[in-house]
Amino acid sequence: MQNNLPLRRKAYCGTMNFMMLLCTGITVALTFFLIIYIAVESIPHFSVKILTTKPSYLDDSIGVLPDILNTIYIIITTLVFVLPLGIGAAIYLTEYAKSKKLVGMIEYAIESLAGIPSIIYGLTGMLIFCQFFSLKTSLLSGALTLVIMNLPTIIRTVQESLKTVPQGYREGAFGLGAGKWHMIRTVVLPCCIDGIVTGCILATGRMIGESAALLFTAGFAHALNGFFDALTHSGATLTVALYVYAKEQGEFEVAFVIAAILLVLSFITNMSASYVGRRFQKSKG
Amino acid sequence: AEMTVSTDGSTSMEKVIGSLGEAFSNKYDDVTFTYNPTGSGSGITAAQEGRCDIGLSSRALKADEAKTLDGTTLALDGIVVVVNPANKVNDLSIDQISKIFKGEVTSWKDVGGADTPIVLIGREAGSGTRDGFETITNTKDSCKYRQELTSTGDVMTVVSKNENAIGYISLASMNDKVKGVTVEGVAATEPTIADGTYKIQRPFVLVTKKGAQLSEGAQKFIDFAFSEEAKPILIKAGVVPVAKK
Amino acid sequence: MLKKQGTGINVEQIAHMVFLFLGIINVGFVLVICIYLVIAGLPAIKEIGLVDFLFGTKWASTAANPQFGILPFILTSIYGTAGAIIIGLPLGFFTAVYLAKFAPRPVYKFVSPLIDLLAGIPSVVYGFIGMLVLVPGIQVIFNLPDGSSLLASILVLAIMILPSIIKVSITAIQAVPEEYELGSLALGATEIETYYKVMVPAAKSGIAAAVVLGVGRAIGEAMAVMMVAGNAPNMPSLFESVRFLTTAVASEMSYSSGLQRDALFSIALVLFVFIMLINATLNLVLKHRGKN
Amino acid sequence: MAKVFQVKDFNLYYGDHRALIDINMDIDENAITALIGPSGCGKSTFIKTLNRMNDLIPSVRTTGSILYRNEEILDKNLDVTSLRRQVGMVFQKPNPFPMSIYDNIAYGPRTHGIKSKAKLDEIVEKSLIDAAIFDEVKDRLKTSALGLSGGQQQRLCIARALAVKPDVLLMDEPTSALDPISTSKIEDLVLELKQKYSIIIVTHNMQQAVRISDTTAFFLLGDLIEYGKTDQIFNTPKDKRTEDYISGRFG
Amino acid sequence: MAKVFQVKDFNLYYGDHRALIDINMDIDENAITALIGPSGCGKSTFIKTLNRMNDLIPSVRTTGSILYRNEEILDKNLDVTSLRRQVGMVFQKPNPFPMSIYDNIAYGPRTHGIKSKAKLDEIVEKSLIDAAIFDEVKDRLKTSALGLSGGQQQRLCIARALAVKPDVLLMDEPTSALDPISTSKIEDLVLELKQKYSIIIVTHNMQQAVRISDTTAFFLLGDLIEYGKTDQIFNTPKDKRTEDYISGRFG
Ligand SMILES: Nc1ncnc2c1ncn2[C@@H]1O[C@H](COP(=O)(O)OP(=O)(O)OP(=O)(O)O)[C@@H](O)[C@H]1O
Ligand SMILES: Nc1ncnc2c1ncn2[C@@H]1O[C@H](COP(=O)(O)OP(=O)(O)OP(=O)(O)O)[C@@H](O)[C@H]1O
Ligand SMILES: [Mg+2]
Ligand SMILES: [Mg+2]
Repeated sequence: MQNNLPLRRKAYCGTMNFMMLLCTGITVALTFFLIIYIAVESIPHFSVKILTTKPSYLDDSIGVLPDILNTIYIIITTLVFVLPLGIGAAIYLTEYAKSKKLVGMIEYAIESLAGIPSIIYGLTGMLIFCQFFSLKTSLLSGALTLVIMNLPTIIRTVQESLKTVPQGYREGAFGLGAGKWHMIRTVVLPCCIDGIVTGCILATGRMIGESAALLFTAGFAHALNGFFDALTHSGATLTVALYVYAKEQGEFEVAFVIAAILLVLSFITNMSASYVGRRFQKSKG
Repeated sequence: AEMTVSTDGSTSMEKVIGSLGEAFSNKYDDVTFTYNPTGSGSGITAAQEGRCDIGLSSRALKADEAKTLDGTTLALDGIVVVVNPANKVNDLSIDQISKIFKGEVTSWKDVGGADTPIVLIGREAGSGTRDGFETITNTKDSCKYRQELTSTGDVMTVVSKNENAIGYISLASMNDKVKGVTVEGVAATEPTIADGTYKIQRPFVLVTKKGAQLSEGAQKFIDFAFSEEAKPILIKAGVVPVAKK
Repeated sequence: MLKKQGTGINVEQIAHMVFLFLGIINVGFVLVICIYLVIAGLPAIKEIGLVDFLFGTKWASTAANPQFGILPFILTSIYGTAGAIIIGLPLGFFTAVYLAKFAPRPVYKFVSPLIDLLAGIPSVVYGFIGMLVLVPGIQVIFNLPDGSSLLASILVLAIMILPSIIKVSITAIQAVPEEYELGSLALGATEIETYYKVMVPAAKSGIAAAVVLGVGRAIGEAMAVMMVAGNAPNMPSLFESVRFLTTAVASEMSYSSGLQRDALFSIALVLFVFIMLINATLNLVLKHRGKN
Repeated sequence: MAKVFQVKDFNLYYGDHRALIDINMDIDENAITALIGPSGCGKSTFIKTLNRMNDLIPSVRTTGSILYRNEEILDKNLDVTSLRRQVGMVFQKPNPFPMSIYDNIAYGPRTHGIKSKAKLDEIVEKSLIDAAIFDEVKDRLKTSALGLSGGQQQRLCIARALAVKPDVLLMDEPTSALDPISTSKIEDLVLELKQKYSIIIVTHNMQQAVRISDTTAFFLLGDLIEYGKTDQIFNTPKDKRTEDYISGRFG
Repeated sequence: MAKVFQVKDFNLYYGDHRALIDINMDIDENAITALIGPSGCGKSTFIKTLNRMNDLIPSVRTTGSILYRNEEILDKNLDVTSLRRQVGMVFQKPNPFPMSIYDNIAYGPRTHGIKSKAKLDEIVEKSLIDAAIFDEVKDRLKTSALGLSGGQQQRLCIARALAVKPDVLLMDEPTSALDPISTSKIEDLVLELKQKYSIIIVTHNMQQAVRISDTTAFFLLGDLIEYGKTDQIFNTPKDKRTEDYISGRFG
């Protein structure tokens, strides 16, 4: 019984194999091109000055510190709002909800939220937060817009990790006469905290990458402010700054520097998410 | 308590307002100055809705806007017609410019350049620069743009990268990545704009709400903007200061 | 003695109410967004006329005699998205099958973080690189006066949706019960035959979901496209500068006023309706899958 | 003998599907009652009703009556927490919480408000001793319970159930996931516990039912086919279906 | 009697874990060989070796020799496709492909290059008849196989295996997911198939082994403890462990 596949079968297998290798090759090559191109173009322009100053018109210099800070501020603010909202909703859906109709409605809402493009979030955020709630174009408006935008991600990942908690734990706790909230607090949540953290990290990655929703809600000033001051003022995050520098001002050097920073951030979020995720898997045994 | 001045509007005024604001903040430690470069249209709306202290417009107020708003011209800005530095064309008449942008002249050969197609780069509808340019060159509504870009910097980038391109930008943003052509023999400079010999120009306007009391910080800023001290800053930013009426 | 339930409110009940509220609030958000979009979007449509708005072929929002036809944007969005799928789907699909089923462990471990990285890169970075590499490249290769074009947008979109197509397809393929695989191998089929003739068809609704997801992402992308499309309101053509629904909103928003501004909100409303239709499709696909 | 449970005309529906049909059954105190029957016949459903664990499934509806020590437990206003405290449960798959051994046992008492360290220590020790696992774990009470073997985990779960001082113990196939040695340890333990508790146990292993139970109930497709002394059921079944089942003709 | 398989000093490792230990066993032609033993003893591992389905698990290593009709099947260069064509397999959980009934059966022949519609029709019909399911599905050959009941699905899978004209049929607990009626249909079918095929069947149900098999092999923790005529194994087991197992003392 030596290898003797008919030619037709051999040809089919060969073609499919070739296509797969080709496509994977293209994908990998593309990724490497992006990484190397950005690295080569940005490394010469990195300097302590560009990372630690704000842009000045008077002496014609550029720094990205305000953008870095704005990014951090907006992420912190968003997380502060989105975590309780998202985790709470996820808990409701997986642990409490009984009515199929209500669950269907909420899940439909979440799906809809997830599908809305960011430019529409930008517009409605502008209408609702900047105008209706008169928060002006500010980091706070931007953060609140991001809250709604990222709710679905948070809810879903939390739901996913809640679902990985073995039903046996819940039954065990109920069987001992624990109430539902008590059971969730003492057994379920401690069990899936890593999963929730993974979700947060991934959501953070999305927030860092967001631009269209922030352009009209958080604006693109490069002012250097303290946390609370910054919330009430307009400010560019790194991505928005990249857009502005690259597209509107033709400042490619700084744009490359920001692109490199973003690439590194994306790498870090992915790595830490998969690290925490792996730990999560392990603890599940 | 700390005072704030918020300005919102024209992106063409970015350099001017940015420089003024920076100098202003340096001078008054207790005033926070913010500038939100959103566009003339949003700036005017923002001033109307009270979302900012001062709106910034790179065009004169329209009649219906002037009913509720005050516009004060801060400076004059030349709109420079720019081409790629490699382009041999140095001078164009208003008529030629108009024909080019209307698509009646499509090759650089017809205006003394190489035998290559002309690529028209414009600004998006609503832009103050576009409005000013089209009004003066009499090309309103009839420009055949290949690209409509949302900022001055973008126009410069595209023109600097494409040998066939022609565009228009604010003098304030001019640098040597692109080449400004003379219009009917006159180059856009501070004196030619001030005396009106350079034809394509428009005002930079500070917009405030009619009848409303300006905040103390905003008043300080306006005073500063029209002070002698501000003049060199405006000139350095590439615009021609105008005395307050 | 067994206790009867108390009538007072206890922690458990409060917790229940709080979580219920947090769940319901999501519905509130969707409603608010819909309502705002409709309120902001309808006036202009009413003034312009639905047919003129949707099927008008000329957009000249600030002309002395303004025209607000968004057919060019609608078509551009459709063509652009279709193009991105045509390029991105096969590329992503074959990569996904390879990674899910064939890749040796080390290759998988090496490539899958790359895909994650690709997925995590912000869209403006894609736009930026596209603007610097693709646009001049297209200009030179196709000998065009200018490279900002529908083609450039399609390529950027295809690359952007690639990681999500790959990831969703991988999940779909891996979710196919192993029993199908075993069944086919046990009949003497080779692995490639097994995967393409049994596993992939079994995963087709999942892969369809990947496509719909890609469509949603492509049709909704604004910033990256804005940087490479040229943004002239032309009828779509591969080598012409074009404007998408998303970029139509984004590019004129800042300077807009009056009817022009309202019309931009109407465009957003149209885009929203498109997206909702796509989501509904996605739901159908997923539900269909649930049934199998 | 006193009865812990009196089940009268009890029916249970999952949505439209009637999973238990007109069950009538009195369960003895301080005895071991075995429930047998092929897969899907409703054994788990029935046992879960006895401490209202079925409440977790929204589609469940019941009719009829179940008295636990003369109190109706199907009552909507019943405080299930206190019922479950008295009617403890051990599951098929050992399900210790992902915490230390000590915390596992202390979980129940803590839930019911016991905070004193000394008191808890005492309960933990006593429960572990009663569940015949104390010697094996006494040196590592603070280590994770997930590190124990399957059989140890199951005894830990029994200890955990004992820690809240129940009256009845429900066991749903407690040994089906275990090896022979662990199984026989648990069987011995169950026989031991019978002194103090009433035990209801579901099993697939006919020999197990014979070895440990006093009374056996045979279910088939939701019906209680035969119920009586274990000896009688296995030696002289009255119903043909019982006979077929215990002789391995199906299931 | 002729032997289909001759297993000599066969060992199988999952990484470092030796799951099968020095197995020696000759398997008869046109007979039914039952493999029994408690969970995890290596029955599935063994049966999967016979058509090299274990190749799918990267950590598997083997030593020793297995001859199938005098050809070594552990050979690295063996064409597993043709081995698997001759040594078919039916799994514990019925696993029809998500396609029509017809396409399920035609899948194998098509894969092996048969294209003619008439030929395929004939094979499909014949296989369905041989698997004793033709009458039940003949009117809906074009409908999805997933719409069949569990028992029908399992017979469909048997038909699918028959369609490539195998020589041996491996069955890994083919009835454990089925109801009593389906089970007995499959048992009848297996007895029928014995005329034309050699059958190796894993089962957890001792009565089933007694009812259908000619020879029985008892595995325990990777060891082949006892192998012989079914009658002898169940009536006069030589090994104490076999006796314990068949009398339900564990497992
Ligand atoms: N959550 C549920 N929703 C709907 N039907 C269910 C549910 N749980 C069980 N059933 C059905 O109720 C019947 C009895 O199930 P149950 O789990 O009580 O059987 P069992 O005797 O414990 O079986 P096994 O021996 O396999 O554990 C079955 O037909 C089952 O399909
Ligand atoms: N893929 C695998 N990797 C590592 N070990 C495995 C793998 N599959 C099975 N084993 C181990 O090999 C041993 C034999 O497993 P096998 O599945 O053959 O048992 P079995 O007799 O079929 O049991 P069951 O009756 O439960 O099906 C077990 O100890 C099991 O844990
Ligand atoms: Mg059960
Ligand atoms: Mg097995």
